[in-house]
Amino acid sequence: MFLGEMYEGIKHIFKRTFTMKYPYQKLLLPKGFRGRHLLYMDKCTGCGICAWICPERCISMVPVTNDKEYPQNPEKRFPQYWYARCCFCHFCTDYCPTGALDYTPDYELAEYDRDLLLWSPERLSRPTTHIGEYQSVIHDNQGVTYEPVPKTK
Amino acid sequence: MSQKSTSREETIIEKAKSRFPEYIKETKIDNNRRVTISFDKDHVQEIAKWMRDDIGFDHLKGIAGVDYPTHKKLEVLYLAGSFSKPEIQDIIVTLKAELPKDAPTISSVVSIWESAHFHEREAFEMFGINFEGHPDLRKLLTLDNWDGPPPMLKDIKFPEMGQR
Amino acid sequence: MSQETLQDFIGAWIGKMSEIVQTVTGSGPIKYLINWSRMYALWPVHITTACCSAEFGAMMGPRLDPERFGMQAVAGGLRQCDLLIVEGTVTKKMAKRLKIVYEQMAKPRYVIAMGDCACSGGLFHDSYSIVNDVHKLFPVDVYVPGCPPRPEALLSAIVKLREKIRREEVFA
Amino acid sequence: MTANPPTPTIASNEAKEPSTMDVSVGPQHPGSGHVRLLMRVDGDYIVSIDPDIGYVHRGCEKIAEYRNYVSNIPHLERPCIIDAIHLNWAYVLPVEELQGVIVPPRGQYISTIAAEMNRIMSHLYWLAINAGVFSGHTTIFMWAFGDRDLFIELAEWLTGARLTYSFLPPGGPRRDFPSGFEQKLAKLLDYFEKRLVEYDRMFLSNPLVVARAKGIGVLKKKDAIKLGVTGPVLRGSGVEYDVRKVEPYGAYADLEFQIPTFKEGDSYSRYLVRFEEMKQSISIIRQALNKMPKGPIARKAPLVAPEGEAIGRVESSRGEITVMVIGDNSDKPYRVKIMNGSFRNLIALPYLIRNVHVADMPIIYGSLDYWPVEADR
Repeated sequence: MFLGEMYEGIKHIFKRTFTMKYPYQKLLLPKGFRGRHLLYMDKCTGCGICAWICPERCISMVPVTNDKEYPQNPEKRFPQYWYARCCFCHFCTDYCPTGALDYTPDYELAEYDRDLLLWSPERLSRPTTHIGEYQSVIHDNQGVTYEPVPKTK
Repeated sequence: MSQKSTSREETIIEKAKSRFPEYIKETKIDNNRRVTISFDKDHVQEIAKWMRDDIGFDHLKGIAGVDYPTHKKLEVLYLAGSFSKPEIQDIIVTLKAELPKDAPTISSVVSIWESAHFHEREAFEMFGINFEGHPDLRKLLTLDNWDGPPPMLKDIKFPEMGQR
Repeated sequence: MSQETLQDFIGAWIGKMSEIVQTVTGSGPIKYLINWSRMYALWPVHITTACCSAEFGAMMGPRLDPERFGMQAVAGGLRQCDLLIVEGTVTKKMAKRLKIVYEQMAKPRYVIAMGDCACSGGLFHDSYSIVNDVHKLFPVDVYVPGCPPRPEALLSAIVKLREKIRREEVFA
Repeated sequence: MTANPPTPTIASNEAKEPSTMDVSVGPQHPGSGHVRLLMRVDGDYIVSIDPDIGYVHRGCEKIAEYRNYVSNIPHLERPCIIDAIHLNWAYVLPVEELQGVIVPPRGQYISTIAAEMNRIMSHLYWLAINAGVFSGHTTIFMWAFGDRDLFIELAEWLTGARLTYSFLPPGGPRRDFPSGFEQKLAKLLDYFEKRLVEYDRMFLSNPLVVARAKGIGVLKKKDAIKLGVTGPVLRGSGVEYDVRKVEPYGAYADLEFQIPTFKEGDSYSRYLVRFEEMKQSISIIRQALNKMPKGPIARKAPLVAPEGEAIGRVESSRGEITVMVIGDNSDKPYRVKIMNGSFRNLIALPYLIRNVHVADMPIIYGSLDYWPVEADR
């Protein structure tokens, strides 16, 4: 009675396992993945268009107190993101006139304390720390496996 | 706009005008496949029954309440469509009725369009429109002991919403 | 021996015994053993508060397979669960039921606020029917930003929660 | 078999007979999702059911009046997050009609391909959760979610996000196809077509599933029209109605595809409709990939919408989404009214789940593909 289904199931024993061992294997995310924002402080003019377009008003322009000089941003006002409210739609990156905001594949932003989710401009301008070097490869009869991305690419 | 399609919408409006000369207030054809007929609120059941039987708009897509505090009026819009008649399947008729803002009441169309059951309950809760004759007019979406005013009215402001 | 003195005697006896148990489990290998067993059996409650449940389901799927961390997919009863994942927006109507669910869970219980709406009200922070801060309802252990967070981000939050459980006091 | 059911009798205000008992299939339940179904049960038979919805009512329509047209997109597409692009497209069509913006042909094709990919993902989510977990078929849950992840990876490559794309602001899609996207998509479609045959053998023609779904929750054609249900629920009862054919939007006008409809109107025929729709989506994507025109993908849309009222509609995986936008010459809409598939299918719940076994409730509820977040908005 169930031979068809059982055969279907048994066939899968010989296929490769689909599970990706997460903490040890991480996917290499495409270049445009909308993760944490990256702020180029030398390009930002502090105009505040990102704060205006943000659907949740989670960007606030805050003065930065460090000794560096920014010719294009005299009052030294930079966007500060509250990631507990940001929906990662990246309208700010698209609407930024000077291209001071960029995508990063960072998505592991979990914190124990909610106040740590308030990312200051300096913290935003740190480069990405995400190391993902696996990709999913579809084999027609073997199912799907995860292989490291060839370094040559 | 091909000549054939404008005539379809105009025939509907002519029939409506001829059938209910004194109830129909003003009619409008939007650019494509949309007809708006506003009528006197006391005859909603007759117009709905006629729309369903004679013209063929056999189901209701939704009931939208629109609040105009500046003009002191509350509009209720019935968006009706047709499944059974392929030639008017792409037309949406908006039946518009004006209600006084202080005591918005209108008779229910659940007996005609069965699909209006939950739409009317939502409009009752969101705008405070009282649908007489609705079999089970209860609150639908907000907390059971939400004694607040109908939330969707324009003059109900929420402090954290910022300015309009 | 009258009724009161019997109760006092038993009360005192129980008090002494609990101190002994706490000192024994408070230090050394037994504490590590208990925390290790709690860490490896985090059963999530099956309640979905909003649209983050799509990504919670994707995490329960075959790709990330959280059973490697001891998370059984559908646990059913509330007594067996010890991890409440608040998936998304908590409306006032849901908050009432969520509070009841939290109280029914057996201690030790942990809460992960998944998604912006659970952390701070997110996209709907100015809505009239939302509870903005879930930590007013019950203590939250890990906040996961993202709308919805990636399944891997949620799994990284669970790895973070396990770190917290490993270092935790047994009778906190 | 269900006798000819009269209008839906709602449990709450009925006099309780002594032999009945109220069971609340509440928000905390493996099989109900974010809704509470107050079931009045007489032994093993369900007398009637009263859906108590609103657990995820976040007031999208009220918030939409406080945000401008572009930043309305993320929170207006959250209600049906599994099928986000259709709600986004349904909101953008009337806004573009008000502003008089025409999306260039290449942008229409990109939106159509992304929408059809999203339809396949949404049907796979239904297959995994509503048809799989609700009826206890865990194998199809693992298979469907596994293959859905492959489609999600491609959508992530194209739009940058897994589910919440915010991909269509007024004026057209935000990004063009990255290089190599079409080849990988074509390879995935071939792999998925072979997988559908395996699904058919494992799930559809599985005697257990057939026994549990055939002849259960029958919605006749006349009742389906009377109740105004939409989407696969309507097409499962024999009414051939699909907005992509009735009012073609995007690039559907010059693509050939059929609308799968079945006469029986029971839960099994709704399963079949969704399986056929997945096959149709694969052929639509293939045709659209061949006919991709060159040229710009989007046009600059003004931030302000003039006075007026516009209605746009789109065929999502759960049915027809109709959105009415009233503009008042400012950058914020005056009123946005969303009428989506789940809210219109809600009336089929008390209508169908009556005089049936308690065990049939998850099957009927699952076959309606009711997503409570979309119904509560």
